[in-house]
Amino acid sequence: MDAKNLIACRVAQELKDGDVVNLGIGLPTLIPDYLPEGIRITLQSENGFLGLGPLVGDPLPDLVNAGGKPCGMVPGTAFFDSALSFAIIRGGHVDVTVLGGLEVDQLGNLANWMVPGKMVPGMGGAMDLVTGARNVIVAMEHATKSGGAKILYRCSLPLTAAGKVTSIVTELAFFRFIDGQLVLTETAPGITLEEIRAKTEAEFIVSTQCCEMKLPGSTPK
Amino acid sequence: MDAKNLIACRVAQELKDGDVVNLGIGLPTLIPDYLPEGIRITLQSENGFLGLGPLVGDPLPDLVNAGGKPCGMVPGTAFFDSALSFAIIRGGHVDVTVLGGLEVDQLGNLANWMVPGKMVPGMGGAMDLVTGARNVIVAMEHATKSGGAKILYRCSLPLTAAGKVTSIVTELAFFRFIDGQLVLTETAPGITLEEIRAKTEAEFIVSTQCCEMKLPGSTPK
Amino acid sequence: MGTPCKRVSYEQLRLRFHDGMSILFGGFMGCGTPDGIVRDLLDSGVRDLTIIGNDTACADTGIGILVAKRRVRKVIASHIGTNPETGRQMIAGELEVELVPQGTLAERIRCGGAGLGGVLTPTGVGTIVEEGKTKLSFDGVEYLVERPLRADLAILKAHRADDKGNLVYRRAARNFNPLMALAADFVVAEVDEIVCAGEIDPELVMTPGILVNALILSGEK
Amino acid sequence: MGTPCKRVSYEQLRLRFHDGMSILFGGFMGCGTPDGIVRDLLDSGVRDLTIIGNDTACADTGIGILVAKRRVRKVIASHIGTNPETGRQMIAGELEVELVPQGTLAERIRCGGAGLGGVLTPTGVGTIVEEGKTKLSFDGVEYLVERPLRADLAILKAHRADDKGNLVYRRAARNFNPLMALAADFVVAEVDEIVCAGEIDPELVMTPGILVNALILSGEK
Repeated sequence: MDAKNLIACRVAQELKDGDVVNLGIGLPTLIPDYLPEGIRITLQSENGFLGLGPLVGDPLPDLVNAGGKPCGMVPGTAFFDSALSFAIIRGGHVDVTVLGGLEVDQLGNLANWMVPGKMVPGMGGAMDLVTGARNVIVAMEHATKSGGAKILYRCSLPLTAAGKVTSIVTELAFFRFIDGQLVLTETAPGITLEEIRAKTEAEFIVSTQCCEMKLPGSTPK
Repeated sequence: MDAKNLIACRVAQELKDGDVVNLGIGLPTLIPDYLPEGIRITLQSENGFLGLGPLVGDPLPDLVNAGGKPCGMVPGTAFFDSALSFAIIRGGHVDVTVLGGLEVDQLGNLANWMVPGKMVPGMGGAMDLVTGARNVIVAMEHATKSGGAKILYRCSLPLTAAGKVTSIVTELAFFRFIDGQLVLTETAPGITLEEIRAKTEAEFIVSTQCCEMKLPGSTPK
Repeated sequence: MGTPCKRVSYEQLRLRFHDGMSILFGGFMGCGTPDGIVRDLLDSGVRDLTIIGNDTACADTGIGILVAKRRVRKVIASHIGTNPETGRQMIAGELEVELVPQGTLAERIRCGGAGLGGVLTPTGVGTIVEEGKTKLSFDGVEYLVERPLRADLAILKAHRADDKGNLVYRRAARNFNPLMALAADFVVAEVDEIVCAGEIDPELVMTPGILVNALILSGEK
Repeated sequence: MGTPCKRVSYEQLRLRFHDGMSILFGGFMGCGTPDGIVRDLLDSGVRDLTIIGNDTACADTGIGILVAKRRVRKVIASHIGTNPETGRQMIAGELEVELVPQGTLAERIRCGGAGLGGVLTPTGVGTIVEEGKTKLSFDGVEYLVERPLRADLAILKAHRADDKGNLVYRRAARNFNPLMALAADFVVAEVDEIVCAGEIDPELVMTPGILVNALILSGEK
């Protein structure tokens, strides 16, 4: 399993039956492939529906995901406008949001929407998702392509939201914010604590229950 | 024609083809009977629809007006929730609201929702209607049952809204607020200026175009 | 919420009732109020309730019976004039009543469900409604800051549901129901019919099922 | 608006276009954007536009073509990353861009249409989004006061309309359209089909016809 699939697989194990989940574009969209048997989640799409499913057969007109790409829907889907979509998001009715990050810091701050002077795509729905969802899981590769730390003492990039991240899942480690502290709770198979420390700038506590990452099965459904 | 029907008849002449109108309970509900030929209005009902019509035949389940009474609907009716209903009202999408008054004063203040210690029914939708509708027509008998003035220098009862009334129609007179001043523009048939002055506490200007009230036809449709 | 059907019995629902609880109730003069649940609240003996909704209907209809039977400690509503018991108990000092303009009530409940800290409304400026409230001015216009409302329980009335809890309201019975579906810790809807997920057109869903914790089939008791 | 049908030609619609105007446009990555009207805006030669909507689509889709052809002076949107032209012109100082969190954008447009002076949102607190904004704290939680947005013109895309202008959107094409229908001085909807009033189920109407000034039949040009 490559890094992305490993991360997606681990995040999938965090989801509970009945959870309402919003998945960011990219890596998080791999997560449904790794859901454990018997776990059914409802996917929220910020462009205005609950019940997002994989595209099956020909695309239906005006049925697109938040990336604008054709998608499917499950029985019991509901469509609505952007005001209700974000009332659901901001109002705490989304159990889990999973999204990528450029930087996360030990205060639970996330930066993932702009690199000043370089890349300013806009925050889209990310600020509302991170502010409103009950659980905010940042799913990202542990370090930058050049090997720099992304889990920092303090974010340097403009924030998406302050102090809202609840977990960080990388191909090396699983961190949770517990009582405001960053805690390492799992290490990926074959990864040492020393390697994680070397690639992490943030100060973190190692949980007394820290164990190897649970990754049931191996291949996507 | 009695006082109430005279008032309703005169108000009906104020409405323009295509107007969206909200009618308060009581006297204002008589207005549709007096609409001139060719004038079609859309009635807004604050409990959540546009297209209120008279009850024809048996009542339909859950089709009630804002007084909770069974009513009808016209082709092209739309139902919605209370948030949209008042977005329409507060947002200026209702052209005319017609409602009764306990007191109106020469600043355009209206009091019609409570008499402290005596009667506290609540404001219902009246405060939003008077704040948001483009034209606020107070349709009421000119004086109290005991002959006291209701068009005052200053309201003594708790206000419904401050400075929002655009016209006052009684069985004696038609007043408009023009550039912040109360102006008498019409007198009812057979009514003298002296009689109106005697029954009105507010100071008002008599329009140079003040004329007898136009009351086309006489019997309701 | 991944269970096959959200339908519950009154017995199961009663586990959610407790003295002193706050309840958001749908309905406008009884239309759109879940009469079966109201009757069960009465039968359960629960008391000291805070009830939040448009009006207190009549002494023998809708939510009004809870007032008449003295189960209510506080009412937050826009109108109480049609239930003489509410006014009598209020004047006797036995019942606390907070009167809120109808459009403001809708917005406050909407804020409660949407994660918003409040709205700025012109409604109520210059009236006793502004007492004790923060005021803000922008571009020469004054607004009241109106704060969110939430409750422990929301009781809704819908016409149809699917087993995932997606709701469709009928005609004017929609009113406050869709707003309340987001603004309580536990949300139950009394419905006339429950169909399988997929049998309600996704465009027609007015309240997404993820917001609804339980369904009561009307007249089931 | 009492005319038999609100359908207009592009020629009639062009009378509403002028240089420097502000335009609310429905759509999310082009889905729910009225492509015919956008193309006519382009053909009309109108320029210095302020456009307000979720995103600027791609350089050759949806509203994106107006940006690519340099007809736009200012963009207010939540996301511009999919249209490289928007970012390029912004960085070159040729185009003003105001980035707004998606949920906040929805609320600001909703306020503009609903007569509200703003909303209090936690989204953006602790980020650069809060710069220059009024902040209020209640119960220890900080909120930004976000102010209304309105425009001269709103351009919507719906699937069906009746001749009174009642609109039904299809699937995920609803998004911002219903909010924008209240927030502009003139509202035009491009639709795939126009039926007689009464042929759309009143429960299914998503935007009441009184809010819509004109209809363009899709592909009519």
